[in-house]
Amino acid sequence: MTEIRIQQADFEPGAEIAALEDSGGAAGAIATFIGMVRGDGGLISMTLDHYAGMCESEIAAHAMEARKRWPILALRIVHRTGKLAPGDRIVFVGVASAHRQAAFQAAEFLMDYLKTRAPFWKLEQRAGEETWVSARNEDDASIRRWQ
Amino acid sequence: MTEIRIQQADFEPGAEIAALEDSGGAAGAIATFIGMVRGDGGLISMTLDHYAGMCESEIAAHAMEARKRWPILALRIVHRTGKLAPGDRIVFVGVASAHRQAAFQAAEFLMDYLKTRAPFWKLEQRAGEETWVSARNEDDASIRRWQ
Amino acid sequence: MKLLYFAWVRQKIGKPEEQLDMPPSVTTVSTLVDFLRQRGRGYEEAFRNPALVRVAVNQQHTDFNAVLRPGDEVAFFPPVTGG
Amino acid sequence: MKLLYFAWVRQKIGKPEEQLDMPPSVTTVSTLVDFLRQRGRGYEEAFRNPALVRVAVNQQHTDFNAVLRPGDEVAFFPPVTGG
Repeated sequence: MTEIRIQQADFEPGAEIAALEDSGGAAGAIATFIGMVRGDGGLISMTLDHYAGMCESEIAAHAMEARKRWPILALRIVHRTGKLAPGDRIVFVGVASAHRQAAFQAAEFLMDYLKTRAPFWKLEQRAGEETWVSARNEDDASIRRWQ
Repeated sequence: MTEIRIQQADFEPGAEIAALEDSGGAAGAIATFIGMVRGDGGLISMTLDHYAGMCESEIAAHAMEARKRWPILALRIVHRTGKLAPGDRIVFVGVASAHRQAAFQAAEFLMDYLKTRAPFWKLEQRAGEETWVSARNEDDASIRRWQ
Repeated sequence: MKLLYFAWVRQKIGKPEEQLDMPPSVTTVSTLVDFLRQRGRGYEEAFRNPALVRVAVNQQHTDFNAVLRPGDEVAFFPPVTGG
Repeated sequence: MKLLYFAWVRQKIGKPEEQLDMPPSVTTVSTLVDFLRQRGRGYEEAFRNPALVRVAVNQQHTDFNAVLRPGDEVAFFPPVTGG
């Protein structure tokens, strides 16, 4: 089971994990990741723009790539968009597998993709200014290690 | 904040994550792992024996080692003992950090330790027989990579 | 042709999307950009340095040489930053 | 001296722990094992192949050469398997 949701609403980590746990009984391992807005450098809020449709299908393609690389029993990705404040949740990635290495590696692979290559754009609001975050170096080491 | 609990009772992943999220606002990343009993090979139940006192202090020492290696904001380890059935939760590890790499790596480091070196012993019950699980090769590659 | 704009491209052009009938001169992304730049100051600003703008046609990343057909969905945006 | 037994060591000896007064011959883990093996069949079985048994003194992993003092907590168990 693969579930991918892009939504403005918050999500409940416990409910996402419960859905992964219900994935059949063969799971021995669930690795999850929750990303939150950091209040660094006077950040007041962050607004996430995304390309609806393309965003879901690109994330789905990477979820399929993860399933090719590791034996995954269930996989859930929830990504929020819109205006978020420091401390707000941004993203949930959860992977259920028989063994811990596969679960951890697939979750890291998906997070590295989501944080560097997924079609989102970030507008940061600080006192008196708004800045669109620049793309990182596209050769970001965190994503390159999977290639 | 470091919390380590060895207990017979089940735990609630959502509550453990909520405690990690409350860790101050600097956290941008929470990596968690939940281990569950797999019903492989006709397993009916698994009983976990542990050395109370020594077990907690050894796990605490490894939690401190993780804090030395990575910038950790909060860390929670819950490990169950006693008789567990397939599908039951065994262990929760959760790490909050500013960045995802530190959170993932510390969680993996702690899980590799818990699964190979922590002072637990496993008795597996199958139809008509009980078997104490043998120690793995002490040079297990998953733990060796951190040395 | 359906056009979509994201992030600062959207802010400069002042709208998230629009439906436009193209003149015969528009056959590629590059000629579409030339056409858009003549539509007003916001477009001119958005495409002043085309090297800063990425394009997707029918939700596939491509480049300014891509050939366009009637009914295509063309999106312009800065390099993606991830979530 | 407080003795603790875990896993199959506990099962063979038939109890999880006990408090014993040691004869003067017991000065190390090794001489403690010799003493215990004479206490009955379960002990004899538990320590038949001492290479299979690990020991901790006062909750610190050590080996059979470790010197013992009155009041020490000595635990015998198989190699740990992790959780």
